Amino acid sequence: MKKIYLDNAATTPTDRRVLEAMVPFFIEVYGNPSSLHAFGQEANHAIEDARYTLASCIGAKPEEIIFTSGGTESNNCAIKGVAYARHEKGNHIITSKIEHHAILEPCHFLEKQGFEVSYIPVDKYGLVDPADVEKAITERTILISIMHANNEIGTIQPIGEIGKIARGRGIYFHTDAVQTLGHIPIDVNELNVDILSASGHKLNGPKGVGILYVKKGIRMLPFMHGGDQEQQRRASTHNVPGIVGFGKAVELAKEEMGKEIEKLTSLRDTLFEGILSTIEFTHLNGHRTKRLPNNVNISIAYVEGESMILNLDMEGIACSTGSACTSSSLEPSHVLMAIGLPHELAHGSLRFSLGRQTSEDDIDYVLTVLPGTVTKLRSMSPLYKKEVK
Amino acid sequence: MKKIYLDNAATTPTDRRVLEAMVPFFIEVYGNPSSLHAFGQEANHAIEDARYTLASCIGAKPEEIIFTSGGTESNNCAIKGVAYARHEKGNHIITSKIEHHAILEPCHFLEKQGFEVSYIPVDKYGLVDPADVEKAITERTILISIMHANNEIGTIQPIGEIGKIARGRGIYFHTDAVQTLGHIPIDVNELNVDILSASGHKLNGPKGVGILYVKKGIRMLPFMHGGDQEQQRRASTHNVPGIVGFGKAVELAKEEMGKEIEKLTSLRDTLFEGILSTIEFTHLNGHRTKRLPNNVNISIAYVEGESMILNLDMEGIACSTGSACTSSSLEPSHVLMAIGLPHELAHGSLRFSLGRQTSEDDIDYVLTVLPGTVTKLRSMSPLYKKEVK
Amino acid sequence: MEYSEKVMEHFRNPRNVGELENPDGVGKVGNPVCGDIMELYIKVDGGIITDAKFKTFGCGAAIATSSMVTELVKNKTIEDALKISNRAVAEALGGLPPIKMHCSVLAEEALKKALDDYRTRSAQSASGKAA
Amino acid sequence: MEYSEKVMEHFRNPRNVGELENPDGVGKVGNPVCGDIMELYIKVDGGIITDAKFKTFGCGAAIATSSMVTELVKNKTIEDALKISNRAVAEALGGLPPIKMHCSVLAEEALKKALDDYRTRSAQSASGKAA
Ligand SMILES: Cc1ncc(COP(=O)(O)O)c(C=O)c1O
Ligand SMILES: Cc1ncc(COP(=O)(O)O)c(C=O)c1O
Repeated sequence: MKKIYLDNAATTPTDRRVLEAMVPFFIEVYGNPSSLHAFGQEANHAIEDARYTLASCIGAKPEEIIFTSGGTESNNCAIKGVAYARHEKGNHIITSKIEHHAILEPCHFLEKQGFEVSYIPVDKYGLVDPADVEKAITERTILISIMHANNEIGTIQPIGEIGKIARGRGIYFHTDAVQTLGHIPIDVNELNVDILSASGHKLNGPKGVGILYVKKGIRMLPFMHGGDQEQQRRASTHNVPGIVGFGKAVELAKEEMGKEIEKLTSLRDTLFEGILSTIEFTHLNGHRTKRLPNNVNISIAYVEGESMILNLDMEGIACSTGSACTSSSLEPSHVLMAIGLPHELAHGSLRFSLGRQTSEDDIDYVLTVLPGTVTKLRSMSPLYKKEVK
Repeated sequence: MKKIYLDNAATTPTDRRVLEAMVPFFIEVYGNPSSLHAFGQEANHAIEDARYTLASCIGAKPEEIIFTSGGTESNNCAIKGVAYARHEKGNHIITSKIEHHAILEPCHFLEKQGFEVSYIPVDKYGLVDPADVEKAITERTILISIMHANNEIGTIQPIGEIGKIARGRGIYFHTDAVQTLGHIPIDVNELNVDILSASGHKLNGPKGVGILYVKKGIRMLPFMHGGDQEQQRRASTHNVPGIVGFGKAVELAKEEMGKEIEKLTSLRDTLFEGILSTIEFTHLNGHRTKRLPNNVNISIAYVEGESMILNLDMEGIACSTGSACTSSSLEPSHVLMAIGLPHELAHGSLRFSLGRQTSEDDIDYVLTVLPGTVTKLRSMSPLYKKEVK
Repeated sequence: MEYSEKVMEHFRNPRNVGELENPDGVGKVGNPVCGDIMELYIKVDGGIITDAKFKTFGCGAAIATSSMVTELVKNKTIEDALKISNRAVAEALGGLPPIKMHCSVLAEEALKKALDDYRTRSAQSASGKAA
Repeated sequence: MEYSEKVMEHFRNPRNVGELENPDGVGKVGNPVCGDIMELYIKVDGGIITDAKFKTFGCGAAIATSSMVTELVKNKTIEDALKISNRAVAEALGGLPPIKMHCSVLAEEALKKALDDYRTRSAQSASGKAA
């Protein structure tokens, strides 16, 4: 059976070139980078090289990059690290209603500890209005965190503008760039961000490694307490192969980004236009152009998402409803609710996220298979019958 | 040049069999285990297999194992997770003076947040007296955390006894087993522990993956907030290759443990007896028998540790002073100070930690090289001259 | 989360999909908020359920439990049908993931409602006859 | 943390290790708590430092800075020797890791002490002669 992976926003295959770069660091250069001996120092060089690659990809200095275990840790570290370091200055945080759970949950945790959080709403395309952020600022605001691009609907936020507002008011500004690093250009200076999170496995790098960019001079407490690694900003033995792999993944992504954006944007548009034109009662979620090149999110009226996914999986097509980590939840996606979808549409949406390996044939195959699946499920649906008859 | 790695307590090479087990999960079975489709479910099976292997190695149930990014995260999660979950019951934590920084630093952080921590002293062998732990218990004690074996001097603590005391008083008991998993037998039931930390890279598994054992019924808050992974106890996309590798490493370690203990104990004794008998003014730190099979920690009077390490490194021998992660610090090891060494001896100690690949030849080589290195450095030492003349 | 083979089999090939022309009882449960809506139709003849059909908007488990409950109920007396619990439905499917047990509850509720509906209708038609 | 080639070279082959038989000045600095102890011996002839030796208990940087400072000081006048700063020692070694800069401070201090000691001694022997 054909197997088509269209869930690259959940995670990507590790590029073979990345894996090849990693292998020696498992079995030859296996030292602890904190050790003084040659085994350690060789490993140390490798992670410093990766740090340099990462930094130069986003316009940062190497010493502004902290390696973490992934996007979730980076986000926890950013939110909690700033909150604890600046709580004498204030206890108010601003974020959006459509952030990833790895931002929302740390915020909920801090709310229980006495912090206050404003969750800025978005418009029907999932866009945050910078003016809303500005209005939410109070005397006690210490941090603004708005994601670069949304993982479910792919909407790209006006980060540069929001960053300008934050900087003007002396408020730290963080962005969750987990979905954008390696996929669209990022320059921390142009975006006016102070802190930025990213994760290796979203750009054909390894799982279990991330970064936090922290602009020089920004005060944060560590999140992971222990040894002196990463200039005492993040403890734990370095995941050397992971860090090396992340470095390689960024190097490749940077090289190939231009072509990739062109290719994926075209495939993306073919896919959603194909769906919208062949299946009635469907619509595209998110913004048509301010959108990740790899993201297609479609609401299909009268059918439920999970049963769509299972049916497509039977045909060899892997995709998702909302984000993978909440796919075991009964609640409809908070992102789809925030853009104003009614419950039944929020329950009936599909995300196809394209990747480096996605071909035109894959898209054609989806466009061939999907209509039949929808018809089958609609024929069972009590909602369809009513509305359409 | 000969290259001899005797720093296995800092980190170990990944076993080739482990790496082989991991490779498919980078490039073939790359799905996100939280995804419903086949790519995800296959990955999910793999991590559940690893969970089963880990659990059965320590006498736990699979659902009692949480995957983390390493020993430091497991320790942070244990200490902070219990503290925040039980702070209404009490604010007092008991630990020892010789814990790893990944325990001590979270404790220091909590002290700033209003918790109280008692640091139990140890005897000259590095042993915690269970009676001291019992005496330190107050009405407000919510957690006791004592490491299974020390990473610097290898002393193995009477965990079972301490656990019994804790259980008798209804206090949660955590042990940092980062240095013991896969090296000496662990049974959470015999040890009476409620929570246990371990890390993959200390037993020829990959870096960047750890576990936290949490006995059923134990209440903790998550440390890493975000998605619903790990029964909502630890967010972030699973590091599938890392988890699979950790499982394989534990499987191998369990198979080979009996032979390994025998071999390493014998090599260990040869090494320290050789040093003590050929170099004057040396002594063994830690307990002679209640000791990790792979740990040799020697104080060499009149010479300083770093210059020893650099000299040995020039001869191809990799070892350490204290723990790797603080080797950039000027403070002498807190562990060596806690066992009562004077400063100059604490500054002049070496740790040789043996591993799966260590041979008799390696030990012979160290015994051949070390005396000359010591003589060279002592000839430069103002301390030696005075004492000896 | 993972479904049993039996769940997947019923999901892939659901039995008794559709509506009955002149049903003797109808049970409608669920709502769009929770993401599951079930409609169950039964035909009763001489105290025996002779046919059952369903329409469902919902996840894999919702479809499979709907399918299973229609199978279980057929050729049962009203009394026996009333005894079909959500556990029985789940067990007949080889179990459900904990997070999906509510689907079996929904299936039980749909069945109970259909049986209630049948009893109300027959009581009405009986009193109608008597009048 | 990593040492420059020059530091490693001086560490591997330290110059001027030892003591001087009848030194004209001795500087002892450091203590076991911080882990570095340095002793610097100088020989002075006609206002010129003609020889220098050291003994050091300490890390790689401590040994390399000791070695370097003895090299720098040789054949210098007392006045020029007083101008040797810790930075000069570190620079001559191609730099030191930030965490090891204190070793160069120690070397400067040892030198200053030895020069002080020389001046005290010569003042004493001068006043001795005068007495
Ligand atoms: C926008 C966003 N933030 C954070 C994360 C969390 O990253 P990770 O799974 O690497 O912890 C993800 C993906 O899971 C994401 O899409
Ligand atoms: C006893 C002990 N605890 C915790 C740790 C931290 O583990 P990791 O480096 O995997 O975070 C280590 C080793 O570094 C250790 O030896």
